[in-house]
Amino acid sequence: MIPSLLIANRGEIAVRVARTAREMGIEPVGVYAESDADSYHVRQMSRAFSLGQGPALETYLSVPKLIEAAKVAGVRAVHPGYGFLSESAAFARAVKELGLFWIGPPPEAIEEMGDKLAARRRMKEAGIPVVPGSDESAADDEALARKAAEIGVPLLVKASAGGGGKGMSRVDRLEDLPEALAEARRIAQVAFGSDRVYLERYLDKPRHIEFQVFGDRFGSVVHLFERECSVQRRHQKILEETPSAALDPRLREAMGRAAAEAARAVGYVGAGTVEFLLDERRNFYFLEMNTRLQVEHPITEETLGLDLVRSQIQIALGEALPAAWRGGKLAPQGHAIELRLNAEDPVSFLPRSGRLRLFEPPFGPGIRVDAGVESGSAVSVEYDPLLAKLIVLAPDRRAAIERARRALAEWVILGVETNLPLLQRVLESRPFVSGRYATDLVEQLAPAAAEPVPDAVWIAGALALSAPVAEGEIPRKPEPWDEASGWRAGA
Amino acid sequence: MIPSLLIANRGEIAVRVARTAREMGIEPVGVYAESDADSYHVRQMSRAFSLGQGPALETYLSVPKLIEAAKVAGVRAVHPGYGFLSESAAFARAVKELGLFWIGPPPEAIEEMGDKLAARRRMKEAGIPVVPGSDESAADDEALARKAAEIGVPLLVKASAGGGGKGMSRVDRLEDLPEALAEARRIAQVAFGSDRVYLERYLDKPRHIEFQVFGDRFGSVVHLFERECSVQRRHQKILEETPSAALDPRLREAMGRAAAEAARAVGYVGAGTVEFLLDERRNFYFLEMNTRLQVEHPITEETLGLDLVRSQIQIALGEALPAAWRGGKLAPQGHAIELRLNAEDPVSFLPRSGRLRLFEPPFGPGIRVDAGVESGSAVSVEYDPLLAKLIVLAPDRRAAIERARRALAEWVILGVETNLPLLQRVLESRPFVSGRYATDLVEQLAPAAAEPVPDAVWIAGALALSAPVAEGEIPRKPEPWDEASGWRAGA
Amino acid sequence: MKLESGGFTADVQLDGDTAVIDGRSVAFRVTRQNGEIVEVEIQGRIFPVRVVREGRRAAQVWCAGRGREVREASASARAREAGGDLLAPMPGVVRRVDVKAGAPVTRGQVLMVLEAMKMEHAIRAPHDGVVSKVAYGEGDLVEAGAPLVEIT
Amino acid sequence: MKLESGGFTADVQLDGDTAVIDGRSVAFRVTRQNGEIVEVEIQGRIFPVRVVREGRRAAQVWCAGRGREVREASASARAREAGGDLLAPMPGVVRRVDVKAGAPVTRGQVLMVLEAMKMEHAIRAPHDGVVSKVAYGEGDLVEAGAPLVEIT
Repeated sequence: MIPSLLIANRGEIAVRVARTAREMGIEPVGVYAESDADSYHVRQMSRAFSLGQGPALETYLSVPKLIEAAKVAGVRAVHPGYGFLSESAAFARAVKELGLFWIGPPPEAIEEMGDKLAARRRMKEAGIPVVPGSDESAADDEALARKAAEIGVPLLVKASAGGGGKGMSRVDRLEDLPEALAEARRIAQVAFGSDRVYLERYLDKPRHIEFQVFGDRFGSVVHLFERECSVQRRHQKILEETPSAALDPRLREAMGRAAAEAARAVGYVGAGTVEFLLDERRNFYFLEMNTRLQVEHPITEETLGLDLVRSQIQIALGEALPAAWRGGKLAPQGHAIELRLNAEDPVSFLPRSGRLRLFEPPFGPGIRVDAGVESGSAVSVEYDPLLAKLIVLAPDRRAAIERARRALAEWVILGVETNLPLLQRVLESRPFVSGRYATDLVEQLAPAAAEPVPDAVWIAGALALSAPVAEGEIPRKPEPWDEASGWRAGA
Repeated sequence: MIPSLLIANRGEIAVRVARTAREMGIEPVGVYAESDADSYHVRQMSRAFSLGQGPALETYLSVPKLIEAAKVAGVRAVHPGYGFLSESAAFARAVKELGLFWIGPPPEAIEEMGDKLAARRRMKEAGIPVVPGSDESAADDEALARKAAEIGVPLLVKASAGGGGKGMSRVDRLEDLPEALAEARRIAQVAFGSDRVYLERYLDKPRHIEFQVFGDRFGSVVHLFERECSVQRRHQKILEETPSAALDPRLREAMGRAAAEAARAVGYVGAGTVEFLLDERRNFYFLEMNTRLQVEHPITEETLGLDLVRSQIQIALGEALPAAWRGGKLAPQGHAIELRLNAEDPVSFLPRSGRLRLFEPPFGPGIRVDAGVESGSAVSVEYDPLLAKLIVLAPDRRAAIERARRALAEWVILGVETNLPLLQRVLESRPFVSGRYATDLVEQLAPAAAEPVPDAVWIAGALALSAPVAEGEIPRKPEPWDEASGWRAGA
Repeated sequence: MKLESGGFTADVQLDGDTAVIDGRSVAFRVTRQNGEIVEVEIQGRIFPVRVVREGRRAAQVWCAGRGREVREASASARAREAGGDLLAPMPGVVRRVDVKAGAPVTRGQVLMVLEAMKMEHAIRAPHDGVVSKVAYGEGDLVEAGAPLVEIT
Repeated sequence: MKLESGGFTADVQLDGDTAVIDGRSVAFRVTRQNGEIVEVEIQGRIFPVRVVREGRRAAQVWCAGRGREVREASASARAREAGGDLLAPMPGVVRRVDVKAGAPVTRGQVLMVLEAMKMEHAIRAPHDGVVSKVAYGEGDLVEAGAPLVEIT
């Protein structure tokens, strides 16, 4: 086993990887931008190295600085987490050239899948269905406009080098295409360093379903079942669950086989995710492959009883896939749901910042919390708004939903606004509870129900502060406020 | 479904039951002794009723007060948790006479198994092996002395009405028997209201292995696999794991069958646990049956993906056992370990009290914490020292041990001494890691290894308090204390 | 004292042990633990709460999965509140300004575009009216909550 | 200042930025966050810690899974420490007193029996000697840490 591992990331995923590293007896070594020096993830490491001042581009996205940190730290391996440089073939190569283990797929596979246009072509060649759209021949605006007329509206403009919904926009009228292309190219250039874009037919109310895949150096590739990711806001996932209510065993098998085939086609080694869209007639289409650990990997861990980060490290170090995986012996147990707690306005989805005055996550049966913050943490808008993930596991889907509701109700968060009320509304919504929902679920949500908490509670809480109890004095009894009539303030 | 449920208990188990109740849409209603009015469990309830002043005998053990609380609260069911009145047939009857659902087995089954002497006879009749010892015919000290000579030393004196090791003592010389009997009778009288005792051959280095069983009203009884409970201090469990490293599939099947048979023999309905001793030649003996939820039930929940409290409630309300359980389809997945965090001296095991200044449990993959306290909680010696349970689940035993070590290292507890260092030593010990250990593990533990933390760390932590930072000021940089030489204080 | 939070404003007075809110007496009990407020009981319903002070004139209150800031309403705060959508929804940079003082605007019209972390956000007119003030220009840094445009 | 904790006592002086402990300079850095001490670095090793004040002369320090109280050593505290096993290990009731002042005792001999929550605990002589004082009688309530018997 290796003695130490550089975790080239921040937030919850850096903490999560550090935990598994510690469990494996590997020293977790961290990095941080100076503005992040006080962050929770830094203290979860055995040691941590500064990447200096500056925005992400000059810190967590700086290959030279991370390589320098890896050298100085004397680590034997690098785990990139997700986001940042996790899908950078250049970073993967630099790590390998240093003689270190790269906890990720081969750079060639990253490149093949990272270029979405090339990946679409590759998948077509392998016989895997892709969403109808433009190919590499349509590069300039003019060619794309012609292609758009052919595909028809609504359609999507996507960044070829992108992923995770960044830089994606929907076009409902052909005359809006030029502006959409310009905008997408601008965002893609900033976010991914390339302004190549392509078009895809917009599927109406698709489900977004992905399969976890794993390959080893010996040519074995398996899938580890699906994750249902249709609950999205602005094309970004906020809740994932497994199994998906949309799949029956036959469809699951067909999609799983296609996912493993997709990974095999690019010589995949390590953990990856093949994303599909499933339309209302149950046709599935390859969407993209994420060549890294996924934010929502824990739900797969929960239903299969696995530690995917441990498996990533083992496979990167040269081990073969476990025999049970290859033998098709894996059987998911129970139902798992992940909820992403974002620092953002629950209605407008705009990022929120501030200092977490209290952050007390839920506990108890079936509850897992992967957090990147704690009470006292500062939250800035500089990075991804993800504060923590709640993962619940229960015997069946209904119990999992009930457990998730209970857990959200327990979660004490003060100081920074979060999307927790939105997550509560999703869990209460009829489409979600029925299992019959698609990517339009969040848009279709009914407005928030009447506030279940009387306004007087908020006032009472605040008022009581104005009559502070002397330090050390601990009243044992409730303090009656003597009138006993009901009241509800007008909104 | 019922609208509300009285939870006739305190501490972590009251909180744990309340969580499942909430998930099922059942209002959890609590009770508390006045000295417990500020306790964590009280605030986890929708409503809570005072049982007045006084020791446990006049509060949590008072059938009239609990029945009164159930009436006033207007609940439809009562869950007794474990300990206190959970194995009181009288309480079960009183609840049923009130027309409420009793979330537990029939009072007759409680009685049959509660009288350990009668239970031994019953099991013998059912063809289940019991540890050689005295039977109902040996009641007075004289008859027991004769029997003791027959059994031989070492032997154990046990309370017939007892359980959980209370009132149990080992006798190594026959001349010590009278004193041991007197002591056992005195403790049994106080703890269980009966001074009947019996003798059992003392098995040298047995393993303590129990099986979770479940019965329904329709006569079905199943077992839900084993829990290895051999890690004990003073005959009380401090760590449990499943599966047991001592069982092979054949022995597991034989013991599981015997466990289900034992429950069937007394017409068992609901959740129960059949405890066995396993000697070095792999003979197993019925020890006792606990007619309630066990402290260590979560490890079964983790490996089987179940919620046993939910199942208890469903079965008490008249549902049948799930078809998958009856069809033998259940297959445990992974390895689970529970560690009991007690407020007690880690060496002498004496109870500790005080106020928890900080209590920050671990998080992350494979971690479950069922706690009965939080930061700020007062811990008294009035009740059981159990503060919280850490339950870890991992793909295999080795990973589970590594995960448990990691989690214990994360756990911040200040203000009350706990057995956490003892749990750490168990996890590091060679016999435990090898899986080859018996109930003498804790006694045989090597003394604590040299403190891994230099004394200077403790001093530095404390010193830094003497130069407090002004409120609001947040230094971003480490503060160098300028000399840079190593130092380790003499012990 | 006038308190405000999210959707409501209320006149609150403490009269001995009675709280009079908007002229009506309110029955509630507050339970403390270690000096901290942990429960509010209203009409027999118990609400677990957590409260932290936010400066001298505000508190953050958590209850049932959500947090709210409750603050003493000052004239200026009320004025800002009325500005509604015209406060900066996030810290960021002004990318574009589409209107000038004196310009008539219609509901929904884009007045200004803010950018933060590669996300753009259009500031739109909440109602028809005339722009009375534009507080920032292109390239200006704005804090969350800063008033951007005034419409009368 | 003399500090003590568990197994050690140390003379500690703060001299500007340098801590001199038992006459030797000690290299450590302390990292604070929100005004709270979160890390101590000694010889390049980083130890995450948590510290809470315990009254004016003591602190509770957590590190690597265990907590310790570090306190200013006072003469009386040192004297009590020396008493070792003769302090009450838990709050409880004295059930039995087996010795009187002046009695010679041998190591391991039971001096007194305490009871708390149905558990009995024998107080035994830590070394041979003569009882110089018995501080409590049968039925007395004792606090944890109270000196019970003195042996010289």
